[in-house]
Amino acid sequence: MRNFTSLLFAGGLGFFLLVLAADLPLGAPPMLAGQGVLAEGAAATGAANLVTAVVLAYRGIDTLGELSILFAAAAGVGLVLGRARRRPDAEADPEGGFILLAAADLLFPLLVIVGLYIVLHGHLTPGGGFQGGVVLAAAFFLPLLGRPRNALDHAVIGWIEGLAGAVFVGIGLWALAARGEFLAPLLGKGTLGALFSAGTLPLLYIAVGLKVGAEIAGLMSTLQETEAAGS
Amino acid sequence: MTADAVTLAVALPLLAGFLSPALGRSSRTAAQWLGWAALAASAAVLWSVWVRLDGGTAAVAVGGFRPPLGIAFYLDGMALLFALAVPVVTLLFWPRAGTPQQFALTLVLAAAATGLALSGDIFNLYVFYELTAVASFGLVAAHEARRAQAAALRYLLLSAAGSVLLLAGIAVVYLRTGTLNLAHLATLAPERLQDPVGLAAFALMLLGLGVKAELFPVNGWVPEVYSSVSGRLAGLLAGLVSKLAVLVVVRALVLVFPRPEAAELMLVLGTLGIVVGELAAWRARDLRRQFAFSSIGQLGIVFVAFSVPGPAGIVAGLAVALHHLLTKPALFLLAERWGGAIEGLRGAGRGQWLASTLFILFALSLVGVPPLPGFWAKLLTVMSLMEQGTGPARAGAVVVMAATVVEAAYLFRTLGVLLARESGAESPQPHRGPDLATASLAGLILVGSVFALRPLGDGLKALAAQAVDVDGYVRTVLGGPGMAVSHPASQAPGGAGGGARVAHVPPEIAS
Amino acid sequence: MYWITVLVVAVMVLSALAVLLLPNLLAAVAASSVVSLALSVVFVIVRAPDVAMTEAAVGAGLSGVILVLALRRLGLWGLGDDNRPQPERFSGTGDDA
Amino acid sequence: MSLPPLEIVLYAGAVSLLIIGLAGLVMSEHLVRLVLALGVAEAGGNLLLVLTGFRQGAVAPILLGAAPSGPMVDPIPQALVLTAIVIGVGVQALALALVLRVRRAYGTVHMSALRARLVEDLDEAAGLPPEGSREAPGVERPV
Amino acid sequence: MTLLDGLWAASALTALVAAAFGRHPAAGSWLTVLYGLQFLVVAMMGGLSEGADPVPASVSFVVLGYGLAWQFSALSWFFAVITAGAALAAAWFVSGAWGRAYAARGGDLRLLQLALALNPLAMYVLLASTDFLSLFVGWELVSWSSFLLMLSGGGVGVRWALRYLVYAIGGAMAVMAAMAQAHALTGSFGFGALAAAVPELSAASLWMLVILLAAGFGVKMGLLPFHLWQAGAYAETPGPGAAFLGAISSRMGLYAMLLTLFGGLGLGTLQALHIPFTPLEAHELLAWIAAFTMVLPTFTALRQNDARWLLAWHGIGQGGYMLLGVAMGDALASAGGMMHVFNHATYQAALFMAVTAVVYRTGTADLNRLGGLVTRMPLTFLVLLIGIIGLAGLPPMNGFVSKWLIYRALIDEGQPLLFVAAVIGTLGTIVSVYKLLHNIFLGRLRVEHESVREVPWSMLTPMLALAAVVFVTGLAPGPVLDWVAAVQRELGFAVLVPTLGGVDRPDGGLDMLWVVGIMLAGFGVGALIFLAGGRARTVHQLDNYAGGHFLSAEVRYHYSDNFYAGLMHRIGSWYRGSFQWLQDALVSATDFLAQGAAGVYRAVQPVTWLLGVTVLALWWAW
Repeated sequence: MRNFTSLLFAGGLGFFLLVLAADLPLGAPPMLAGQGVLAEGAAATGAANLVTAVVLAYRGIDTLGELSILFAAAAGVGLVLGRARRRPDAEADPEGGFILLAAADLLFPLLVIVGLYIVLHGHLTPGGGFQGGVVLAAAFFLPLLGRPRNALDHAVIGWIEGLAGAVFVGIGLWALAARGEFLAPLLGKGTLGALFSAGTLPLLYIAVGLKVGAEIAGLMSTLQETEAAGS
Repeated sequence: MTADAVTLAVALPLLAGFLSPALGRSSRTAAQWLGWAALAASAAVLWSVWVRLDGGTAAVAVGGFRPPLGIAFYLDGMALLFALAVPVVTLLFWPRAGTPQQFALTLVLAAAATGLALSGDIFNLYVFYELTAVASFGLVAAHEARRAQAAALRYLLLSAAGSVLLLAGIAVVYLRTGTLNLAHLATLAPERLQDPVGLAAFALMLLGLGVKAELFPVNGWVPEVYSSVSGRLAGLLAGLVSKLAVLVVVRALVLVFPRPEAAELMLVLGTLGIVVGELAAWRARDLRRQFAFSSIGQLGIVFVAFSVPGPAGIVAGLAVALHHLLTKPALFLLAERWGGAIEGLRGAGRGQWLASTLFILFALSLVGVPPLPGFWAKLLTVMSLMEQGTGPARAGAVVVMAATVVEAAYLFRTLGVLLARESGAESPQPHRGPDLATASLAGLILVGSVFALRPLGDGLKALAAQAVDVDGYVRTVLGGPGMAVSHPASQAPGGAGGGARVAHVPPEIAS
Repeated sequence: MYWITVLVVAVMVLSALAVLLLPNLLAAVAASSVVSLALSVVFVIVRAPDVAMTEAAVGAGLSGVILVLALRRLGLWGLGDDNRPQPERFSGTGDDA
Repeated sequence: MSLPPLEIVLYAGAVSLLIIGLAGLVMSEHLVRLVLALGVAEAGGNLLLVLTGFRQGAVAPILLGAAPSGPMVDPIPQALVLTAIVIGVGVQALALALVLRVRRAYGTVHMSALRARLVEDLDEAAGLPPEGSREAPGVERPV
Repeated sequence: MTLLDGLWAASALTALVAAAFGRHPAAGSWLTVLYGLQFLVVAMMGGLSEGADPVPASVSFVVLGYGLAWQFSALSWFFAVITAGAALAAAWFVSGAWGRAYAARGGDLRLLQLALALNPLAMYVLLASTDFLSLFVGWELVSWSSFLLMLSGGGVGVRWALRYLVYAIGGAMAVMAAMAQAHALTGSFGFGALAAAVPELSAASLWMLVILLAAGFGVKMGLLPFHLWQAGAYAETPGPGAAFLGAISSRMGLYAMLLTLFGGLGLGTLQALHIPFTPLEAHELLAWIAAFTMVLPTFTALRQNDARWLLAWHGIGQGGYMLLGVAMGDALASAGGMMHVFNHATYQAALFMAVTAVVYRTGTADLNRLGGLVTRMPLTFLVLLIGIIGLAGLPPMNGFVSKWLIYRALIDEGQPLLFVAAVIGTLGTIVSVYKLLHNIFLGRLRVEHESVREVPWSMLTPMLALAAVVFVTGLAPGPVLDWVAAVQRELGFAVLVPTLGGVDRPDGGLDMLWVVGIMLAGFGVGALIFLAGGRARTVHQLDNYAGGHFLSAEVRYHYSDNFYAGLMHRIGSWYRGSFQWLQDALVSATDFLAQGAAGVYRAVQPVTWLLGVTVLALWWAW
C-alpha cells in the first residue's frame, strides 16, 4: 500500500515535471545574465574559462559558501565518527597486495602533478580547484588503502584546510581593503590564455584546491580509520 | 564604514570557523574567543551599517560585479534586523561545553544565516541554505546521545530531498527568466512567471525551503531533532534558523511571485501547520516535544501572517516571527532545566521562582495576553486576515484563534503540573546559571517591549513598507543611489562608464 | 550524435533504476558510479566540460570510494550473499518496504 | 514520426533521475540505499540545472584562441552545478558517517526499524512509558 | 489627575500592598481601608449617574496606530460601584479571623490577597473601555485575574481554573474575531463607527457580529451552553474570592454585551435582525437563551449537595434573568435586568460569605453533613435567610423588585412562554434555596457540631452590611433604579422613571414601601398570634423524631441526606448532564484530531510527506 502510494506520487511528480517541459524554453534559454557574462566575462576577469570566471569572480561568494559546506561536512563527519575511531589495538584491515602497494607508490607523484596541473590551469581550461583537489586527495589517500595502519596526520590536515580557507577569505578581505569590495578581482589581468593571468583567480583556485584536497583526504581517512561496525 | 563592509558579517565568522578546529587543537579557549570575537565583529559591522543607512536601503555588489551578473546583497531594514539577530542570538546560544568543531559549525551556521538574511540572489540563497543545513546536521549529530545521530540522519535525508526540489525550482525559474538576481527577477516576473509554471516553481521552492522553516507537512524532523539535542541548539534552530528560511520565502513571495495563488498555498499549508502542530502539542507527553510541536504551530502562524499581501501581512508576520524568536528559544532553555515527561514534573517548578515566573511570562505572551507583545502580534495577524476578507483568510484567522485556545490549554496544564502543591518530582535538575540568565534576558526584553510598543510598531511598519517596495528594491539593486560602484573592468563592452549605471545593463538583460 | 545521447541517457536511467533494485549494495554502488559516468558523458554532450570533469571526479570517483569505504565499515562489503536481509529488522511496524 | 529534440530527451532523463531518486528516498529501507537514492536525485537536479543553459549548436564557454567560434552555452548554470555537485558529495559523506554511527548505536540499517527505535529512545529519554502501553493507556485530558 | 486615575491608582496601590505584605494577616485591615478608599473614589464619581460628563483617564496610548483611551460613564459607574462594594466586603471578610485561619491551614494568603486586589483593578480598566480594543485588553485582564483568583486556593480549584481558562480564552477569541470583523467592516474599533455603519451592513455580517459577541461574552456570563465551567470554578475558589467572583465577575460579560451589542450595534438593530424561517428576532433569540439559562442551571442547583456549588449554579441561573430583562429591551425589563445585577451582587456575596462562615466553623459545605446550626450561628442564619429571600426573588428583599419588573415587562410585551420560563426558574430557585437553608440551619444538629459558635465580628460585619443592603434596597429601590435609569439613558433604552419605592405606572406600579409595610404588619399579626397562643414548647435540638421513631445520637439517620430525592426521581432525568455532552464531544473531537495530528509525524515517513505535498502543490498550480 505504502509503496503503491509512493509510486503514485513519484509518477505524478514525474508527470507534472514532464508537462512542465512544454512551457519551458529548452534549448533556447533566455540567458539574460548569461549573455552578459559571455560578453564581458573575459575582459572583466581575464579568465579564458568563463565557467571559472563565474565560479570565482562573479559568484565568488557562492564558492566560499560551497567550501564552507564541504568544511562543515568534514567537521560533521569528524564529530560523528570522532568517538568511533579505531582503537590502536583494534584489528586493522590487512595490508594491500603488491599490486596495490606498487600502484599507490607509482601513482602518488603522478596524481600530485596532475592535480596541481588541473588546479593551476583552472582559469584556462576545464577543471580547477575542485577537480584538482579531488585528485590531490586521491593521491594522498591511495597509499592509505594499501597500508591501512598508516594514517594521515589530522592536525596537519586541519591546519591546511583552515589556512587554505583563511587564504580564500583573506584574498577577499584584501580586495575589500584595496578596492572596497569583498572578493573583487585584484592584480593585473594579464594576457588572456596565459598561465599567469586572471589576477587573483588562480590564487583563489589554489586555495580551493588545497582546501578541497585536505578536506576530502581528511574525510576519507576518517572513514578509513573508523572501526568496522557490527563487531 | 561603507555598506560594502557588510560582507564582513559573512566572511569573518567563516574565517573564524575555518581556523577554529585547527586552533582548537592547541587551545580550546583561543578557538572560543576567536569565535566570540568574530561574532561580535559581525554584529558590530551590521550595527554600523544599520546606523549608517538610517532607514534607507542599499545594495552591495559582491566582488564588484553588477547585480544581474554578479551576486548582490540587499540591505533593508528587514534584512539587517534579522542579520543582526543572527550574531546576537548565536552568542547567547553559544555551545559553551562544545568542542572546537562545534564552535566551527556554529560559526559557519551564523555566517550562513547572515547570508540568508542579506543575499539577493536565489542560487546564493540556496548555497547559504544548504550551508545552514549541513552545519545544523553536524551540530545535531555532535550531541552525545545516540538518538541525536538518528534524528540528524533522518533530518538530513528529508532536508536533502527538499534541497533537490528547491534546486529544481531554481532551475525552472532560471530557464524561464535567464537570471538569478531577485531584483532582476522582480522586473521579469510579471511577464515570465505569471503562469502555472511560475506557480509550480514557487511551490517547489516553498516546499524546499519549508523543510527548514518547519512548514507543514515537511517538518517531520522537528519533534525528533528538538527533543534530541540540547536546549541551546534547539533554541538556535527553532528561534533563528527557521525564521531566516521564512524570510527567504517571504522575499521570493513579495518580489518574484506576487500572485494570490502563491500566497494562498502558503496560507493553506500554514493553517494546516497550526492545526497539526498545536493539536500534537496538546497531546505531547513530554516538555520538549510539546515545545517542538508548539514551534510548528507558531511557524504556521508566521506563514499564515506572511501570506497576507501588502505591508499589513509583513508587519503581522514580522511581529509573530520576532516574538517567537524571543520566546521559543527561552522556553527551550527552560525545558532543558526541567525536561522529561510532563507528569513527572509535579511540583518541579516550586522553589524555582525565577524560572517559573519566566515560564508563566512566556506562556502568557504566547497565548497572547495583553499587553504582552504576543497579543499584539496575534491581533495584527487576525486583523490583517480579516481585513483581507477571503474565505481561506477568514478560515486562517479562525484557526489561529482556535489554536490559541488549545495552546492555552496545554501550556497552562503544564504550568499547573509544574506548580502543583504536591511534589512528585525527584530532585530538581542542577542549576544552570547561564541558561537561566539567557532566558531572563529574553523575558526582560519581552517585558521591556511592552513599554516600547509605539516605537516598535512604527519601526515594524517602516520595515514592512520597505519590504514590499518592489520598485525600490529593483532601483536599489539594478542601479541607482546606494548601489556600490561597480568595478571599472566589469563594465560591458561599449558601456559609457561611470554615470548612469542602468546603461550598463545590456538591452536584452534589462528587458 | 543524437542516438549516442539517447543511448547514454538510457544507460543512465537504467543504472539509476538498478541502484534501487539491485539486491547487492556493492553492485548498487557500482551502478550509482555508472550513473555518474553516464551523467558526465551527458555533460560533455551539452558542452559542459568543467561539470563533466567534476562529475567524473567527484560523482563517479570520490563518492564511489566513500560509499565503498562506508559499506566496508558497515560490514556489507563483498559480492557474496553476506548481504541478506537483516535479521534484526524491526517487526510490527507494518511498513517494511 | 518525428523524434523529440535532443534537449527534450535530456530533460526527460533529468526528470527520470529526479523521480527515481525521490521514489527511492521514499521507498527504500536500507539506509545506504537511501543515501544512494539521494545521490541519484541530486544527479537529476544537476542535469536539470545544466540543461537550463544549454542551447543547440553552441560551444563550451571557454575562449580558445582569439575569437569564439559561434555562440556559447550559458556558463552560469555550469558554475552553479559545480557548486551543487560539491555540496552533494559533502552531504553524502556526512550522511554515510551518520549511517555508520547509527548502525553502531542502534544495530540496524533499516529506516523503519530506526524510526521505531528512535521513538522509543525519545520516550525513554523523556522518562515516558511507551505510548499505548499498560502504564500509559492515554493522556489525561485537560478539560 | 482625574478621579478615574485616582481609582486606578488606589486599586493599584491596593494590589501593591497585597503583593508586598499580603502574607501577614495583619495587613488585612490596611487592605480593607484601601478597598474603602476605592469605594470612596467610586462614590465621588457618583455624579455620573446624574448625567455628569464622563470621567476620562489621563493616560492614553497609541499602539500600532490604534489609540487606546479610557473613560468612565454612567454604565461604567454602575458596575464599578458594585465591584468596589463587593471587593470591600470580600476584603473585610478576609481581613480578620478568616485570613488568619486560611494562612494557618497552609493557604497562600498573599496570593489570595493579591488576586483579590488585581480583580477589581482589572475590572476598573475593563469598565473604562471606550472602544473594542480597550474593551478586549480589559477583558483579557479580567479573565486572567479571575483565573489567578481561582487558582489561588490550589487543590481541586486548579483543575476548575484550567477549565475556566479554556472557556475564557475561547470566549476571548470569539470577541477578538468580532473585533477584527468590526474593524474590517468599519475601519475603526469605535462603537460609534459600528453604530453608524449598521445600515450598510449585510444581515450576514450583523449576524456574525451578534453571534460572536454574544458567544464571547456569554462564556463569561455562563450562558447556555457555555456555562459548564462556572459553578466549579467559583465554588472551588477560596470563600471570600468566591463571594467576589460570584457577585460581580461574570457580570462583566453583561457589561460588555451592553456596551457592544446594545450600545454599539443598538437594540434597534437587534430588534430588526430577523432569524430566517422563524418569527423570532435576534433579541428574542438572546431572550430565549437567557430563559434556558434561567431554568436549567437553577434545577441543576437543586441537585447539588455542596452549598458552594449550589450557590454557584444559582449565579449562572440568575445571570439569565439579567440578560432576559436587557434583551426584552423595554423600559421596565431593561431596568429590571440591570437592577438585578446590583441585587444579585449583594445577596450572592452575602450568601457565599454565610456559607464560608459555616465552612469556617464546621469545616464542610456538604449539605448532607450539616444541619441545625440556627441556634449555634443565629446571625449567620439571619444573613443566609435574607440572602435566600433575595435570591428567590420574594418580597421584601431587593431581588423581588428586579424580578417583578421583568415579569411585568414580559406580560406587557406579550411573551407568555418566557414568562412561564421565568416563573419556573423562580420556582426552582425557591425550592433549592430552601434546601440550602434547611440543610444547614434547620433540622437536626449533628453531634460533631454541638460546640460550634457564631463566627467573629470581622466576618459578620460585611455579611450583615450586605444583608442590610439587600433589605434596604428592597424597601426603597428608588436610588438604585435611578442609577439604572442613567444607564438606560446612556445606552439608548427607554428610560424608567422610578419613585423611591419602585415604579409608578397608571396600569399598576410597585411601591415597596407599601409592600414591606403590609408584610411586616402581617408578620406582626402572626407573631402576636404565635406568642398569644402560647403553645410553643422548647425542646433540645437532639430531642426529635422521624418516622415515628425518636432519634438519638446513636441512630445514624439524617433526613437532610439526599434531600429532594423524590423530586429528583421525577424530574432529574429531564436535564441531567445538560450540555455536558457538548463539552465532552468537543473535547473528544479535539483529542481525536490531536491523535491524528500526532499520527502525522508517526505513521508516515517525512520524505513521503514531502513528495506527496509536492505533487499536490504542482497539481494545484495547474
